[in-house]
Amino acid sequence: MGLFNLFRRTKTFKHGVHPMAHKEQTAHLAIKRLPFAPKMVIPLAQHIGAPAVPLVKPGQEVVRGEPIAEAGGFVSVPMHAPVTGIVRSIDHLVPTAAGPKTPAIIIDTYEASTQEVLYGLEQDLEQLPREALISAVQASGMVGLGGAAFPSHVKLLPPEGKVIETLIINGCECEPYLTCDHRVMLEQTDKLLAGIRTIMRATGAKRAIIGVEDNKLDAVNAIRAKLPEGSEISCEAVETKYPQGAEKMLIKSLLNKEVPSGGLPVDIGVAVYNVGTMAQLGELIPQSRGLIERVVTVSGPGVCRPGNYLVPIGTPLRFLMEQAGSSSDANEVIVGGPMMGMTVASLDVPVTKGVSGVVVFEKENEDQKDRPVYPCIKCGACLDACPINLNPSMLGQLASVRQYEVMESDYHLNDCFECGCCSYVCPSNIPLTQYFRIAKALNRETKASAAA
Amino acid sequence: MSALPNQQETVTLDTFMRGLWEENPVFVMLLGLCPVLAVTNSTMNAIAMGLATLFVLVASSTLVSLLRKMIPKQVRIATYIIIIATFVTIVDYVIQAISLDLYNALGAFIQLIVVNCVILGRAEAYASKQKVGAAIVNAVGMGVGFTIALLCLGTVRELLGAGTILGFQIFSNNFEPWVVMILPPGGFFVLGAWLLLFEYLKQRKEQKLLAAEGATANGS
Amino acid sequence: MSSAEKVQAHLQPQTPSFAMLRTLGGVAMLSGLLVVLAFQFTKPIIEENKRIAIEKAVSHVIPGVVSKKDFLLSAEGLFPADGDKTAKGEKIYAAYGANGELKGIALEAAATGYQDVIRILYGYNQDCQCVTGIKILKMAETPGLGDKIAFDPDFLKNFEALDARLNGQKSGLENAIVTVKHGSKREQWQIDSISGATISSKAIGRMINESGQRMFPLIIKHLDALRIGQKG
Amino acid sequence: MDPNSLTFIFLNAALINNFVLALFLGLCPFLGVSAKKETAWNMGLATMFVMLVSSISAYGINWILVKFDIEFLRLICYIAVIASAVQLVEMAVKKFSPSLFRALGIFLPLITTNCAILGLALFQTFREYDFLQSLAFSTGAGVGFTIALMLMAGLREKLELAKLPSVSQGAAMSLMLAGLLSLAFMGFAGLGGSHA
Amino acid sequence: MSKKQKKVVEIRTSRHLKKAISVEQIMRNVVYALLPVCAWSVYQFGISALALILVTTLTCILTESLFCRLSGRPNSVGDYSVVITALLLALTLPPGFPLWMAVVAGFIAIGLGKSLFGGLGFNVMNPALVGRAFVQAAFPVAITTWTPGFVTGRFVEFIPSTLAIPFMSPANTDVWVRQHALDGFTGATPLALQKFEHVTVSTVDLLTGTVAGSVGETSALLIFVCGLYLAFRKMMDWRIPAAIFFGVAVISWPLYLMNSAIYPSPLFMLFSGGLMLGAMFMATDMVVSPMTTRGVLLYGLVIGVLTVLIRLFGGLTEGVMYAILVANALSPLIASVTQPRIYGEQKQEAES
Ligand SMILES: Cc1cc2nc3c(=O)[nH]c(=O)nc-3n(C[C@H](O)[C@H](O)[C@H](O)COP(=O)(O)O)c2cc1C
Ligand SMILES: Cc1cc2nc3c(=O)[nH]c(=O)nc-3n(C[C@H](O)[C@H](O)[C@H](O)COP(=O)(O)O)c2cc1C
Ligand SMILES: Cc1cc2nc3c(=O)[nH]c(=O)nc-3n(C[C@H](O)[C@H](O)[C@H](O)COP(=O)(O)O)c2cc1C
Ligand SMILES: Cc1cc2nc3c(=O)[nH]c(=O)nc-3n(C[C@H](O)[C@H](O)[C@H](O)CO)c2cc1C
Ligand code: SF4
Ligand code: SF4
Ligand code: SF4
Ligand code: SF4
Ligand code: FES
Repeated sequence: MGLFNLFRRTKTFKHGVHPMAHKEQTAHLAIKRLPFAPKMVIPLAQHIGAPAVPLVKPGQEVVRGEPIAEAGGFVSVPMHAPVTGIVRSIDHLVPTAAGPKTPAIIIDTYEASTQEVLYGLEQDLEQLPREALISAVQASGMVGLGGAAFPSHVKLLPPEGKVIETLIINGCECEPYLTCDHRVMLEQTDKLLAGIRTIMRATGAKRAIIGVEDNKLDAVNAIRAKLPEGSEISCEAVETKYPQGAEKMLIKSLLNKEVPSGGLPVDIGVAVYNVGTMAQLGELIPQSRGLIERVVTVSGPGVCRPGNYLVPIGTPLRFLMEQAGSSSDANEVIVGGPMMGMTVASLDVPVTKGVSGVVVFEKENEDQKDRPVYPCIKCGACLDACPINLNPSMLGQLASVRQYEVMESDYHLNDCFECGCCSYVCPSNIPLTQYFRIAKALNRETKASAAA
Repeated sequence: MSALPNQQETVTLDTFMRGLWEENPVFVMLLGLCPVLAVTNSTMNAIAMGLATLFVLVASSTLVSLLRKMIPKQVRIATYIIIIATFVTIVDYVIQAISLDLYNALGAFIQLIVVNCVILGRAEAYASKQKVGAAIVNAVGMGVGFTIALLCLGTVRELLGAGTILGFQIFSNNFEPWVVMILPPGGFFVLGAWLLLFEYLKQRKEQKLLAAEGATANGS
Repeated sequence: MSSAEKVQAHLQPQTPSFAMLRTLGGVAMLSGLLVVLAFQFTKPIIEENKRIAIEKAVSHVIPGVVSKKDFLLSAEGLFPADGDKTAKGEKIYAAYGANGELKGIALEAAATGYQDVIRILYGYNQDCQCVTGIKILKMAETPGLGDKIAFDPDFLKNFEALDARLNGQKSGLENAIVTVKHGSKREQWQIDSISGATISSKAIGRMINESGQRMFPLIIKHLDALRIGQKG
Repeated sequence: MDPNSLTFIFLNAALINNFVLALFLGLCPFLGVSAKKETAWNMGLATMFVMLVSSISAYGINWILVKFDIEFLRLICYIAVIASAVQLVEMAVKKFSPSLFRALGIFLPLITTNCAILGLALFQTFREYDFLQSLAFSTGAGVGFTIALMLMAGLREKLELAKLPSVSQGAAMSLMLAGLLSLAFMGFAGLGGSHA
Repeated sequence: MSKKQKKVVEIRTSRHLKKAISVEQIMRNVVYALLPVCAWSVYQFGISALALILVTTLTCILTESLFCRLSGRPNSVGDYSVVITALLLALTLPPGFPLWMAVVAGFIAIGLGKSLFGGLGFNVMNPALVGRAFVQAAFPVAITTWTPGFVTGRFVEFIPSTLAIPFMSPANTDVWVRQHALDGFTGATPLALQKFEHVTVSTVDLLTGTVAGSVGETSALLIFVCGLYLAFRKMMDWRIPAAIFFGVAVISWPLYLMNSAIYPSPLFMLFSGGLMLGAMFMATDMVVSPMTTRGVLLYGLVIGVLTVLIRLFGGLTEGVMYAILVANALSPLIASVTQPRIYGEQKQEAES
């Protein structure tokens, strides 16, 4: 129903939704360091791929920045100690935000330990060959900070016969409430550009485009100010719309190209990185350090002191919440943004590499109220919202009669990337995205058991 | 369809009654719907059509049953159709002789009895395997069942649609007829409504049965 | 024969085609016989029924008719219906009184009404040059609305003496026959429609006008032949 | 429009007096084969095809019957000749276009002895259509049948996903749907007649 | 798990935000949008119209409750959709329609049009129009009996046919019309006048609604404005009426140019009869319309074109209702040929 979209000018993609941004709570707050929590929990599987393999034993002393686990394969990254302290145990059942309990290294922080990182070597990037750069990225333990936590070095190595021509740097931050990327772009512009240059060299990409939603024009201006005339790096404003930050959408907006169904950006010569990832790389690689902290937005109506905090990886949420303070009505804590993130079942889960924000809601939040679920009234709102152009209404109806295979074979279930736009707009309040997750999982199970 | 496909059936009351309810060609087997819907806009048409079908059904079943040993398998359908067509032609002329008005009201549907699935179905599934006696009784049962179904529709549609039955005024003079009932949609709706009613009754009976079973199970 | 049968049986042991032919042929003979018997038996009755039906219809549209004779009429001429098979034309029924005098002509006409084609028989009187009555032969108009054209007395009154005078050249009607809105009939050549069934009423007007424009001049042309029709 | 014009005959057979929805002809295949759009479409094609074949054969037979004055054998001849004509054409199709045969094949025997087909032949005889009119009539009837079948199939597929009350599943529902379609088709009444 | 947490932490899956608009809200707003139309109709036709609206509302609500109980579903009257059905049904009936027939229409609308298929969201055709089409076929005389508006005493006296005894024929209104109507007013609708007499009512009258017709169809302007309210609140798909108007114009314009003595102007077509009400409120019933942009446009076009064809070349003077019903039946087919190309789907795949 884009009656008004006829007049839009900024680059964008079709469909999507416009949730209230709620970014004013934290957008103006500079990144602040958080003190160390007394106990740190570093899960070994914080990323997509094989878990890391511990290098330390209980009782061993570790120094902030020291590797404590090594990569468990190519699609895996090492872990580094976020604090100076002593390894208390390697627990096997630590809850994580994602749900399943995983093994983790538990470190007791030494009181009064310094925030300074004492570990690492200066290295001259200009001298390093491509392969060395890639292994340097892996050694830094870097994974995508945009949320998916995919090991960054893997994306640097395109498969046989494919080349990366364009690098897209994702500064959209389309989720409501979150402002960490915004602050990174404003405060760490130099590191960001350094990171981009490194990665361009590692991939051989000829140009890089930083895509930023047009509600963060100050960030665009800050970046453009640092870019020399005729630079191969450019910065573009794109329409503020969810899920502008999803890589397929951003590619469409910036390059007007589509990633083939079932394919990857590299199939059309593109690699996408989050701005936070780039800024961290820009800081870590020259000193061959590891990723031990990240910027996390703590926001939402249930938080007393919202802000953008530099949080050591492994800090338990409980500690974070104590530092930021929560209101008495707070009843729901979401890790990630409110559109794609997950409610945590326990405040004992740690902040991991993929956590970009913690949003706390209160009971009886206006757009939160429990509503009855009606049957699908075929209003088509979900079709107009789905950025992939799927038919969520049909998928939902099929799911409710359990025709999961038909969903996949006839209605492109597997192209759904669970952005939640459809459930967001559905006036019948049907948990569509949830249905699709379940359907995908069941289909995978069916296939696995068929193969077995 | 038939409970006893190949063995010879002894003629019982059930041979006859089956067609009325359990295997009612219209309500249960949904066969021959076209004439059922097309000619039931009045009771008179329904009766005439029912009787005509009954006649063809009985006559062709009889003949098929008589000839059943002589008809080779390959040409059986062709033979049945010729037999049925013969009787239909006869009925057609007889009705023309009886009343042209009736003939005009029923239109092509008398001749279309030829393709009525009930008749061919009976010939194929029953008469070709049974002795003449059984075949006749069964055919009469089916024919009567068919006629009853026609009447079920015909009376409702004529009563609501014109306020009459067999042309006699039933309601007061001022009754406003529901014209839709004698129009095509009315035919679909009335048959649909009958089926809904039967289904509802059936489900209620099943529920009661289940409840009763549950009670006895609990009791013991 | 029997050897042929054996060969056949040998080739196709399960299906002797002779048996097939025998059965089919036998059944066909039997059915042919039955049908012919039925046909022979009912034919006179049916023809009688049909004759009565037509006569009833003709006498309905032409008062006082005693006998009738069928003709085919077209621009090429007037032919007796049961004569020359090659003659082409529209069937008309010339109606005669007790003394053999021509009482009027009955014609058929058709046009699309509200639902389907309406077919009527109507009477034409050559002396007053007017329509003297209509009878609906076939229609599918809505019961209670369009089907009033068959029996609504006010509507049928229109056709008791509907003006259908020919023009000076005798090539068509002086005044086209038209159906007008209910309650606005002013002239003798107008048909007052049934309120709420304008479409069906208009169809009647249209078909009479169309048929009349074509046929009435021809009838007048062949009037003499028609007058002697019964005697000759 | 002239009631004998080809266009009117076509429109009349396809929409106004739709074989299924207004004349109640061919209900068995209509109810039996309208569960899926794809089968409905193939069935529609097959029916159009058989209608054309039988219309032509009926026209031919009737000519012969009238010539020899043996109209009382009409019914028997129609049914026999239509069935064999379809059989022959079916064999030809099988030979010359196996893919078409695969699409239509299974439906052809079902349709041959069905009242829509015989009804078509009888109506065209009663109405004394000439050859071209018969063709217009049979294509109209076939198109109308296909339209009705496709609409029904679309609705039934849609209802597959609905939470129907337990009593209204099955045949009753199909009949009610047909009734609704028939109600909607009443809007076409008189289409093409001149009402000015 | 540690139970030290003081607060209950709720676990939900993502999309923790919700657009603040629900089915119940949409339906309620449609009812609001219909209220001015109802008010105008009561002003124009008096207590007969009011009684009609109340009777259909009551009937529909009772029928819905009855069928919910019979089929063991929770009572769904609270979602207001049944009220929309009832109001729209009343608005499409002639002002003097006998109340007992309105009860029949309401019962059929909900029973046959909606509950039989499982209630809200599952029906295949517009329930209000199913109800109306049924009574149109059942009582063709009553539903084509029009009475004029603005008669004196309309607020104290019923139109005589309104109060017919159940199952009995309504009184003839001819005499009543002659006594009450302004000079020369027969109660013929603009469409009937146009079709049979080639008298074209002025567009201003059509816009303001000072003409005969169904209870709620007379004022095209008011209906349009009320519809716009819904469109702007995004509770109604503006593309459907737009496509309908386009379809109507595209067919009637050339005809008008060819012979303006017989064929009315596109403006007349747009503003007369039930087109505005149908396009704004009935064709837009989302349950029975397609969902994709192309689908919706095609659907609207079909309605527009069919409406004009039925009006000009069919037996009826009015075609909107049947056009919408036929388009409802077509909409699954339209939907299946207008599935959008999904993001990243390969071209050749789309073609094959
Ligand atoms: C619905 C959706 C929204 C997303 N929004 C963003 C976003 O706003 N910013 C972002 O950097 N990544 C976003 N992502 C993740 C990107 O698709 C992509 O994985 C990421 O930009 C890759 O960079 P990284 O590997 O450095 O994290 C989103 C993903 C999805 C599925
Ligand atoms: C279901 C239905 C059936 C109708 N049947 C007929 C009919 O058979 N004949 C007819 O002339 N008008 C019929 N009409 C009415 C016409 O559409 C039209 O309204 C009427 O002919 C106009 O006449 P009037 O101007 O005298 O009111 C029917 C209307 C409806 C709704
Ligand atoms: C003329 C005709 C008669 C049919 N008769 C029957 C029948 O007696 N029994 C039946 O199950 N299906 C009958 N069908 C339906 C088709 O065979 C149908 O494709 C099949 O039953 C579908 O089976 P499915 O639901 O398992 O796919 C008939 C179809 C036609 C066209
Ligand atoms: C914009 C809009 C238009 C509607 N139009 C109708 C209508 O014409 N008829 C009707 O019965 N219900 C209508 N409804 C209500 C609702 O969709 C309808 O009762 C469902 O069809 C019942 O399943 C409408 C609802 C909306 C939001
Ligand atoms: S969490 Fe993902 S969707 Fe949200 S702002 Fe960050 S990148 Fe965008
Ligand atoms: S969750 Fe899937 S179906 Fe829903 S809008 Fe997102 S991509 Fe489309
Ligand atoms: S938004 Fe919800 S109600 Fe609307 S079509 Fe999609 S699933 Fe159905
Ligand atoms: S469906 Fe896929 S993306 Fe969703 S939770 Fe399961 S594994 Fe993760
Ligand atoms: S009775 Fe008409 S198709 Fe079977």
